[in-house]
Amino acid sequence: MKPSRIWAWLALAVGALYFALPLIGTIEFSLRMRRGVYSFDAYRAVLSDPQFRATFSFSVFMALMTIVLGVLVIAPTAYWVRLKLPRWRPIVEFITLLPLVVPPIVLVFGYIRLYNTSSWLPLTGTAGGTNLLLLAGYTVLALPYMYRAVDTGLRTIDVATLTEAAQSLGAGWITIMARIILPNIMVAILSGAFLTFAIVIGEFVLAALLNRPAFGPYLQVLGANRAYEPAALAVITFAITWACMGLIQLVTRLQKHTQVPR
Amino acid sequence: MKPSRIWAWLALAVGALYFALPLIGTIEFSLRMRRGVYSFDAYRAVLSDPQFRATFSFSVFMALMTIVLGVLVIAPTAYWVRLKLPRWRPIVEFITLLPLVVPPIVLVFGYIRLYNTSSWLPLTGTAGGTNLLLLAGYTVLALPYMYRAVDTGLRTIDVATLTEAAQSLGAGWITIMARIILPNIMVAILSGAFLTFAIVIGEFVLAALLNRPAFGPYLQVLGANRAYEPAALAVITFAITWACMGLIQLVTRLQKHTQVPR
Amino acid sequence: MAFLDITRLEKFYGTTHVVKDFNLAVEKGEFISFLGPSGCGKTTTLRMVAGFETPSSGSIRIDGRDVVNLRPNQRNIGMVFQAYALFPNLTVAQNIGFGLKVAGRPRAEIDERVREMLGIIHLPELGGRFPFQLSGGQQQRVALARALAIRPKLLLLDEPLSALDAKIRVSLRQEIRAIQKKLGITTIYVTHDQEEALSMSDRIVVMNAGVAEQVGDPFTIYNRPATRFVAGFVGTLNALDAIVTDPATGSITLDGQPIRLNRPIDAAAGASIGLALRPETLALGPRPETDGSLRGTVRDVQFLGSVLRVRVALDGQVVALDSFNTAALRPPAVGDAVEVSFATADVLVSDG
Amino acid sequence: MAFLDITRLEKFYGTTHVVKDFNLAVEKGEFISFLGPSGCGKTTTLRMVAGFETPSSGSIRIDGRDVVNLRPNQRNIGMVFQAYALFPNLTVAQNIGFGLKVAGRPRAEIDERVREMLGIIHLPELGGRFPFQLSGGQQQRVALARALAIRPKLLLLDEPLSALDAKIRVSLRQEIRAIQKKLGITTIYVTHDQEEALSMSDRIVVMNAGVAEQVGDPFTIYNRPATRFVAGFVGTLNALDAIVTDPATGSITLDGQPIRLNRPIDAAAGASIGLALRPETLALGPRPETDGSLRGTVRDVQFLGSVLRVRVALDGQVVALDSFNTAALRPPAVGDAVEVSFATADVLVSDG
Repeated sequence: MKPSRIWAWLALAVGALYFALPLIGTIEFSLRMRRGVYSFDAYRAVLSDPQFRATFSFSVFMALMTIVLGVLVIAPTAYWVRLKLPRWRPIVEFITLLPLVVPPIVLVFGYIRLYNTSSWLPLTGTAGGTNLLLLAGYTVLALPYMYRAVDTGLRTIDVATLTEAAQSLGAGWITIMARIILPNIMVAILSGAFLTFAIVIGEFVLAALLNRPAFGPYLQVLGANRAYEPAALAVITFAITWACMGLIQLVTRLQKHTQVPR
Repeated sequence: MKPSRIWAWLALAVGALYFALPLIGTIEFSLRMRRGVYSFDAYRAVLSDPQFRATFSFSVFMALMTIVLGVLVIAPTAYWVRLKLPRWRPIVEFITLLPLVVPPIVLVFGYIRLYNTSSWLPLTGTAGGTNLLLLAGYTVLALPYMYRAVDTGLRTIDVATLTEAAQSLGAGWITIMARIILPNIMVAILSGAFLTFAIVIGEFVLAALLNRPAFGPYLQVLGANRAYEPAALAVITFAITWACMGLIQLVTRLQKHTQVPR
Repeated sequence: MAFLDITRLEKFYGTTHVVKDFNLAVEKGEFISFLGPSGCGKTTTLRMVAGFETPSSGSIRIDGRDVVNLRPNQRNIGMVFQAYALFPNLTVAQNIGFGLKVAGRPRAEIDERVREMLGIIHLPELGGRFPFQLSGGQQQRVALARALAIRPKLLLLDEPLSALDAKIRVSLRQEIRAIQKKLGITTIYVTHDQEEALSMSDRIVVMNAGVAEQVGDPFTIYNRPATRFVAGFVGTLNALDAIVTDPATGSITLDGQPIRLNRPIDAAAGASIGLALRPETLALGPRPETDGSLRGTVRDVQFLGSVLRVRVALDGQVVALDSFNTAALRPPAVGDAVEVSFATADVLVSDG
Repeated sequence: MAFLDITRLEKFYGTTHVVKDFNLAVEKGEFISFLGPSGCGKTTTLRMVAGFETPSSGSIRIDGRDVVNLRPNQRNIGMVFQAYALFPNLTVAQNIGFGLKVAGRPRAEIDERVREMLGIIHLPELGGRFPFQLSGGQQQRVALARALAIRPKLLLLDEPLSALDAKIRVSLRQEIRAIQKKLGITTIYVTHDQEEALSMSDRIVVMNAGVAEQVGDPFTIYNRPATRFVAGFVGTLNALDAIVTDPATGSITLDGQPIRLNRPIDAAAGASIGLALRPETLALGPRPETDGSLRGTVRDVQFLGSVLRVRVALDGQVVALDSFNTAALRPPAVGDAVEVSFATADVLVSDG
């Protein structure tokens, strides 16, 4: 074996140590609720908990809303920046990275200050209003991933020339967006949506501070008070993640025009 | 004004609403500690707190260690995958995205299970060992950003041809890595390092569960118990972020061979 | 009034003057090429006609109507791009029918037109394929069909063959020209390849640094270049210095050897003038139909396939001459003393 | 024994046989071109010599030593890539000196060699520049200097001019050849451009589908192609069908018109044979030195600049003929009845 090969395997071994071992440990632990034998008792306990169902479906709903809002805001923006404001790209990219480096807590403080019950727009006064704030916060959190995904998708097609070709054939902006741009970056949008979903499902700080019944706080509370159930929950979350991944693969395969790498 | 322009401005306005307003709100609030007038009292209070200094310098140290470990592990791996295992790239990319979708809590549970005081490698028994675990966890958290940054950097150069050119001139792997690859992706590595720095400084879950005196838990505790100081802290964190950004810009400018876009 | 009328067109990018006082009148059905090096303004001019760039001043009239203030999707202009620009998510048939569908035409009409267009580009069976399943040449033919399907007033082609292989380039340029003639569509073709421009066009606009240096048919452009730039850019050229001995009879000496052009020269005796001779107008050895000759030694011989390029050193200056390669004749050896003959009518004279 | 000796070289990618039984002996100082279409195995063969690919079987000997098991950085081979591959973070001088620095040579020797190399590529004043500050042509010259600075045993060039503009390509190929001759370095040059291969090489290896179809000097390759592929790939060709009337005297009829080749044909009377004629060996009108002729009508005329390509329709088949353009003569009109003359010695005969 060449020394170069050894490096590659070493890197892979390090990767496995980091990821596989903790995961296997967690799975093994989640099966040991019943003393002495492996069982699914912890999973049964988690899945039958009505609070689990309530918080999980709340978070799923919020995640889907975040994805819709994110796509509607980000896809046209990223397209426009690529097409007409290429010199602004570094600035826009920097802005979209801000949520990664500004702690979410700053965001929440700001929101609470701006929209508290005594402000001009008392959103925190009602559950619906607070949900709206939460949605806005989630969209900001998802921004870096969504923007990067969409921008990567746009990079694989020749945005400027396709737009000009469609224009010369008489198409307006809405037609171009709906018939040419969106279909061609659908896979990229899905991968961004998938990341968004995962992030919103696991998010803790925003939901806790705005006091909404989301999955993240439920996970933390469970983690602090129980032994085996959190492990089971972690495994479930992980399984959902993989299911989403598989779904994206499936969609990619079904898209005829991307069957073969171009 | 064309309708297309309006879209662009609308998108920018939405961006400003999301980011600028909460930030301005936070800054304004942080200056209002003294009743009736604006003052820097909150900042003075924060900066003079010995706990702030201790936790902040601990987190800075951990961040720097994470960056060093990350670069040493990720740069050769990404280079090798690009050069010799291009078919593995989607798999490796997927692995590096895992930390985004596996909640950190799973990681910590796994670590604690594997390395507790009764295990074959009782890392959690000593402060140094726990710090090592924390470092490993941070490296995993930083993986997606670091890998993407390095990979983006590698994309801007023709890795395969540059490697072959250096080989034909008699260079071995270490020479190629140190003299050709690393200097050319330095800016990309720095931008990855900057994100890593920001993430480690703000991280809460890992540090709290492993019970290390880091900046993240300090921020949360302060946020729960004080009014004006958290806002000041958030502003300080934000300023540090911008300072890092400026530093990167400076380094980019100073690199002679990238003065003009290629 | 011409079908396409461009008058006093100017374009600035910031302070850079990329198109300068461009005027052109194109008749209906004409095939016009914009020829020039990269950065000469040819693509910018084309994009102003298409509506993707806004002129700084000047007017563009198509069929009598000023289109400067119309948006690209209102101009009814077919456009073919260097990068094909087929929509990757649509089939070939959907690509070709896209413009008609946007215009809201009935389905039957679209299907009929798509079938007709697929016939014209000789790909009748490929309607169901996706662009990535086609070769580059096929993709560009589909792009052409898509541009023509909307029955545009004007067809614009922006270096459509640059991304293709040499052999496909040659066959596709014949096909494009044949389709253009068949449909009688007014066409502007942008290229940096002189052979493309010369072989396809009714007229060529040679551009340099934003200026149209010469407008004329291919034969005129090649044989009677109006400016030094056109002479150098289109074809190969020997540029030689000579000294006038008798302006009235056109007698000159080139590196000491006398030549008589048999036409008056606009320069004083003893003045230095510049001569330009194309390598293919020169021949090795004396020929009955030529009236000029020079003696020299062979500097080097390049075998280019069908053409043999021999460079002959005179007393200081070097002339290159092209001759067709024949299997029977081995090329001359380096160092041979040779005679180079030419028709004095082919000698272009410019001021030194 | 030759300086570079490649014997029975084979390369498989999985089950794809990309190089088949490749044999070549190159003498010291020779300039060899690998010519062929993309995917013919020419680059793979070159990369096996450089060490970037491992042969499935066969041997590569340089100066008597088998290098197959040596890593690329142990082979002492200079390589120039299509994409220049200059190190962006190093100056021109540092790039050229890189190989010597890696070899641990003293600083004074490196500086001296760099200066010498900069002189050879005629860029003595650009040592302090970074690659991005150079034009494509300059970058490629620096890449050449970098490859030569280590005094390699062998210089390999992989389509070095493909990324450059036409005019720079022509001047740079002359420069590369001049430097190669001056240093006397054994060189392998990979290209898909027949004109490059014909004008630069001592010998050409024409490759197709992994097989070396013909090895020979440019003149032989062009005028006496060994296979149908070589004949078609190198240069343009009229492929015509004819019927043998008298094999002994070489009498045939082409679309009803009799031709007498004056040499025996290896076919029975009444059999169909294939003829191949290069367009430049045909001429319009009768000429004293030709002994064959055909009558037909002008189908179309293409003006290619220095060359005028006329396609003449016989009774069903079409022949293309090239002639040099002269300003005095206007091209023939489409539909004119013309006579096409040629030397029967230039007619290549293949079995139908």
